[in-house]
Amino acid sequence: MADLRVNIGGLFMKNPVTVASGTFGYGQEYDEYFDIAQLGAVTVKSLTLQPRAGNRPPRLAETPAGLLNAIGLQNVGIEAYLRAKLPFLRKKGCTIIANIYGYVPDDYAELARRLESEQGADAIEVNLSCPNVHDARSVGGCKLVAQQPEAVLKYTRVIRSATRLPLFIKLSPNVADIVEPCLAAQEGGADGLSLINTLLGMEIDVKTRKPVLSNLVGGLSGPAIRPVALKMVWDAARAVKIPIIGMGGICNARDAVAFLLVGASAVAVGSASFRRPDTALQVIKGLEDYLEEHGFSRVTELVGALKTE
Amino acid sequence: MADLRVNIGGLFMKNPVTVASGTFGYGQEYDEYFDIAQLGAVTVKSLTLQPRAGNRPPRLAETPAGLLNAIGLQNVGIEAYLRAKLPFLRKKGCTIIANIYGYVPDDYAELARRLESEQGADAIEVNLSCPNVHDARSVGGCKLVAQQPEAVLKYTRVIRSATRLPLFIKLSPNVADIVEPCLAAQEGGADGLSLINTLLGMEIDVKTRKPVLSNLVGGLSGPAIRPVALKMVWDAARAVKIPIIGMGGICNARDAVAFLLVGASAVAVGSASFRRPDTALQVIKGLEDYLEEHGFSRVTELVGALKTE
Amino acid sequence: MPFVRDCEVLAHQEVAADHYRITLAAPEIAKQARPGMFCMIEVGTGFYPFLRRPFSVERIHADGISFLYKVEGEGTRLLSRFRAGDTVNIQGPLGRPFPVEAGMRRYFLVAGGIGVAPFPALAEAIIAVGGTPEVLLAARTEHLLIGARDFSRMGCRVVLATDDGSCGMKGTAVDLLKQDLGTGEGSVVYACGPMAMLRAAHETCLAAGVVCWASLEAHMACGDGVCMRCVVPANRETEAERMARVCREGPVFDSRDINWTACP
Amino acid sequence: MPFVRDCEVLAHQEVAADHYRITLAAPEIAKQARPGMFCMIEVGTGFYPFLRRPFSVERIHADGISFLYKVEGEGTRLLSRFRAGDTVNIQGPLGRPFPVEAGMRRYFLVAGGIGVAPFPALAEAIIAVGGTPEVLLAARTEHLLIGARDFSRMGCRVVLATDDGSCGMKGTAVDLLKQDLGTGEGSVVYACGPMAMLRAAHETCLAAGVVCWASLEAHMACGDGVCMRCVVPANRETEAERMARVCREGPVFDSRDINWTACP
Ligand SMILES: Cc1cc2nc3c(=O)[nH]c(=O)nc-3n(C[C@H](O)[C@H](O)[C@H](O)COP(=O)(O)OP(=O)(O)OC[C@H]3O[C@@H](n4cnc5c(N)ncnc54)[C@H](O)[C@@H]3O)c2cc1C
Ligand SMILES: Cc1cc2nc3c(=O)[nH]c(=O)nc-3n(C[C@H](O)[C@H](O)[C@H](O)COP(=O)(O)OP(=O)(O)OC[C@H]3O[C@@H](n4cnc5c(N)ncnc54)[C@H](O)[C@@H]3O)c2cc1C
Ligand SMILES: Cc1cc2nc3c(=O)[nH]c(=O)nc-3n(C[C@H](O)[C@H](O)[C@H](O)COP(=O)(O)O)c2cc1C
Ligand SMILES: Cc1cc2nc3c(=O)[nH]c(=O)nc-3n(C[C@H](O)[C@H](O)[C@H](O)COP(=O)(O)O)c2cc1C
Ligand code: FES
Ligand code: FES
Repeated sequence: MADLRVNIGGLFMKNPVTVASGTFGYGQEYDEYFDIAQLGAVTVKSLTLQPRAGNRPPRLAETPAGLLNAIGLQNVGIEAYLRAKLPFLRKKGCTIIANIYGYVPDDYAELARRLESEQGADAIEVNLSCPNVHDARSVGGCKLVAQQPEAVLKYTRVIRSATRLPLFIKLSPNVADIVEPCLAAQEGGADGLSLINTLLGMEIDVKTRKPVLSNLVGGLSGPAIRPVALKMVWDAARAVKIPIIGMGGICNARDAVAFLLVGASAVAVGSASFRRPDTALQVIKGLEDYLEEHGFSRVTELVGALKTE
Repeated sequence: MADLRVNIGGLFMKNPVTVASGTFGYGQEYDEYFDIAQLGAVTVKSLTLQPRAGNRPPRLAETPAGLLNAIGLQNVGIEAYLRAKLPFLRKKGCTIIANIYGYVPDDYAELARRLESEQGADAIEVNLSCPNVHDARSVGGCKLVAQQPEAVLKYTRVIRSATRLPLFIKLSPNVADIVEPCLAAQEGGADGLSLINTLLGMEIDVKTRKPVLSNLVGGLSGPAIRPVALKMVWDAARAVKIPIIGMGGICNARDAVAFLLVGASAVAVGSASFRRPDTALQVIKGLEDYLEEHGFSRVTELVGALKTE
Repeated sequence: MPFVRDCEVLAHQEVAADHYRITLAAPEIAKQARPGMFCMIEVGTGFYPFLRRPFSVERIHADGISFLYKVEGEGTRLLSRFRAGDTVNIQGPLGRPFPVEAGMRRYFLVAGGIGVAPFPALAEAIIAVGGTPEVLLAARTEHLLIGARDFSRMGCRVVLATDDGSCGMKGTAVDLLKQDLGTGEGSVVYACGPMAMLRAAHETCLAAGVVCWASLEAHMACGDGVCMRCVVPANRETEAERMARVCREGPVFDSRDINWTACP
Repeated sequence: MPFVRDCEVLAHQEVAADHYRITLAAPEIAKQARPGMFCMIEVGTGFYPFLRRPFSVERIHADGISFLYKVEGEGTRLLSRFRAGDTVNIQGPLGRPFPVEAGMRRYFLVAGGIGVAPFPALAEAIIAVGGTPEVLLAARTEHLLIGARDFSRMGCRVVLATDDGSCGMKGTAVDLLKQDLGTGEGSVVYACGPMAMLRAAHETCLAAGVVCWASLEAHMACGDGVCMRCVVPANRETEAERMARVCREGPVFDSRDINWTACP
């Protein structure tokens, strides 16, 4: 059987398949369907210093082949995570990627410190790209950190200095050139990148003539964005030296292979878990089959193996 | 019956529905299905000074709820357009929006001059955002004009000085903030904006481990991108004073109404015509029904009428 | 323990205009299902809708379950296309069931429209503990009073109302409840229907000091408590719990748990 | 003049493993259709596949047409799900037909695999002008030699070949052609099948000085000449015409029009 193990930026994963933050809770619910310790890692919902109740409903709409969400980072907060959620994941023996969100660099630094000191994670994913926590009415004046390479550099440096855990910076596709923030994160000391977060989008109810989401705008995910995500990972992978966790619309092993081929070292299954909770497990199995069928002995052989002539 | 007429930036249209450049040829083919003079305007495939044979096949792939294309601007060139395509459109009595593409500002200026002097169009749409004519391998070093606000300003000024025809600048969604190029186009003297062109994307054939498109990357269109397009039009409409032709995944009157509500003054039907050639006509009919049903007497009442509290 | 299973369609009939009953072979799910729980049904194999749709379990048999549903949009339209012999993928059973305690004096089942869906299974469970369900059934018009005869046949007391007065009292299911509840002593109320109806049922019960178990509706994505789409404002102390997940903490809530003033 | 029409499925059978014939009620389209033309079939109502799929007209009846197709991917898989009585939306007839001239000495119909699809209608047309079609039919293996008996029954001469030698000669349809073409005097060749086969047929005919009408395959989006997806390199002088649209200038080309060296 092919070797699925990967080591990405100091994080060891028994296979290159994790789940996307915010689409898998803290793991417990989906463990009712399959043993989540089989995943390369469990990536948990973005954690903030204080618990958050999130945005008012409606928070999610379906669009063609996609989901538009403005959950607004409803989460239990770092405290309750460490106390009530972490023990389950540790007991299962899961590899844990803790996704964190803050309002200023120090928030992130504090979250990272606590996670490291209380063994709350095996790696940290830094969400610099959540489109759903700002007031959409003033979006022009309110850029995401991930849209400003200098800010990415600054945030990454601060968080880097707070932790020795493997550090992944999660960036936004809402940019002209994904390479710039990627290089900034690398320069700031990131061990890896997570690409991509959701595309900004909007959906309208023409009967009421109102936006469907209470937050007016949201983030687009799902198969609809897969071509965009593949292109961004491809661009990034040719420009940086650090590994990339690729995501955006992955529904099956074929999609996952595509991300590896364009240069991702690992992949995350997101929205697709909502439809089939065990999608990530099926991706792992399908990956094994693909490697076998095509005569590869290591999954790492696929990384960046795209033929462009 | 409700009044569907609009005047956008000096272009009179009997209804606010046109077709997206590159998805309707030069009109003749689809006139076999319905009288294309019923459209608010016919927007023709991008014209270049010289004819172009376009990229090698494969040039188009299907993705979830979308199409990824890298046609590479195959077109007959301005000369053959004026000689062989225009007479048909004029004889039909169509309102014509001629989309133009060039390599340098002077190409555009010359195209605009010829179109004006030979009555080849009632308005000009300037494609500053075609993702499919560059070598994808060097995409980092090769930005689209539409991704650089200063370049948009410069190009618009040059073209503006070459023609008095209503001038629409067609921009790209592959930016962090659509408002910046929009303001640049407005400052450069544009009479209106066309939003959006395709999103950059990529599709992989995992069997051959090659990109599906010969050009490696392409532009994503269709229902998949509608939420992104709506958000961009909404952002732009609140920032500029000039009218917007909204497009991106419009399949029916409901979709068209959504674009009007977020601030488009007219809409263009693109990829959907491939599936149903008369989609644009059905949108016009459905718009009439919507206005009637909701008690509007003019389609202009819908423009920007989104309720956000 | 919920399952994800391909199930054979055993039967599928239109029971009223745009209302269908679908019966599926699903022995494992049937075994775990309790009245008030729901399943997420994969309504199509394509990318739109991308998400499953939630439906309350209507009846639980030894080797199958049925659902009663109304065509609302694209998802339910696709669902209505399945024919006997086809395969449907369902996930469940999910959520918290209606608590059923023996020994109550009166059991009121208050249903508005398609809100009747979970009540056949609930009525059976109440009868099983020796109670007599009193089904207060209301709908827009006569032919949408679905299942009235079945409830009677089971031995329930059935009282009807319609918005247009075409059958039974002219009014709502809560109007029926107000008529019947009296002091409410020894009574328990189960309610399912539109939000406005649930709110009215809650207020009526609160005034009478009666517990009201309300089955709430919300758009869902995962049905499993991970996506945070289906939340409703709840009367909880901490910020983290202020928005309760209908799919996990519900769909059946003690109506006093819901922060009705904060509901839209 | 093409049409877009909802058509009733009159019949739909599996004619070999993964190969189907679908017959639709489409009087207007039937009236305009000629052998070699094709229709764009809407294979699903969802967003994936978003595009229609092209299929050659197999037979043309007074009030309907049939298509013969092979399940290749998602689109043809969806198509195979329609049942008699269902409605399918089709668009056509499109493209240029096979030119049929009376008075030729020999009419060769060279088919590889599912490339046989347009030939029943063509054979009828040749018979109608007094000719005798000679059908050179090849496939991977015996059970994929579709329609051989039908052609015989119509009065065609039928010669068979298979890749595995399970029936007829071991070889390709072009191998059969080479055997039979002789000097080629007074002959016309019609070819349909994979690109490699068409190229070989072209070269054989070119050497013999015989006209070869090749029906080309290409992925299509619009089927109408507007999208520029379906292009093939053609021997044309101007840059603008260097890439010919299979849907509009074809699908049937004089094989000398195609720039075979530039084809992938
Ligand atoms: C626990 C539970 C149990 C249920 N049990 C049953 C049952 O037994 N029988 C039954 O018939 N129904 C039941 N429902 C309701 C059922 O799930 C819905 O009717 C169904 O999901 C509708 O799907 P659809 O695709 O047909 O319609 P949708 O396309 O989802 O649309 C239905 C309506 O909702 C609107 N809508 C869509 N998205 C949003 C949004 N984000 N915000 C606001 N409005 C929106 C649409 O405009 C439309 O009017 C239950 C719901 C829940 C939560
Ligand atoms: C004029 C014409 C007439 C035809 N007539 C017939 C007929 O009578 N009978 C018949 O069976 N078939 C016919 N075909 C072929 C038929 O249209 C295809 O088999 C069908 O479109 C396949 O659709 P699908 O969705 O099932 O497969 P698809 O999903 O489209 O895939 C089929 C195969 O093509 C590959 N593919 C998909 N997209 C691309 C791309 N952009 N570039 C390269 N490869 C790609 C896939 O990987 C897969 O292997 C005809 C084609 C043309 C152009
Ligand atoms: C409902 C929902 C909630 C999400 N919440 C978070 C989050 O809390 N933090 C984060 O970094 N990304 C979040 N995301 C983004 C995903 O992690 C992922 O980047 C994105 O959805 C693309 O992957 P997909 O298309 O496979 O879903 C969320 C996505 C969805 C759909
Ligand atoms: C096949 C194809 C060809 C296109 N060619 C052009 C073009 O020549 N010039 C241009 O400005 N836009 C071109 N576009 C972009 C469309 O005009 C439109 O901006 C985009 O497709 C979004 O609309 P849609 O989602 O409705 O298709 C093309 C799009 C497609 C799908
Ligand atoms: S539906 Fe996902 S949390 Fe309830
Ligand atoms: S399929 Fe569109 S031009 Fe041929």
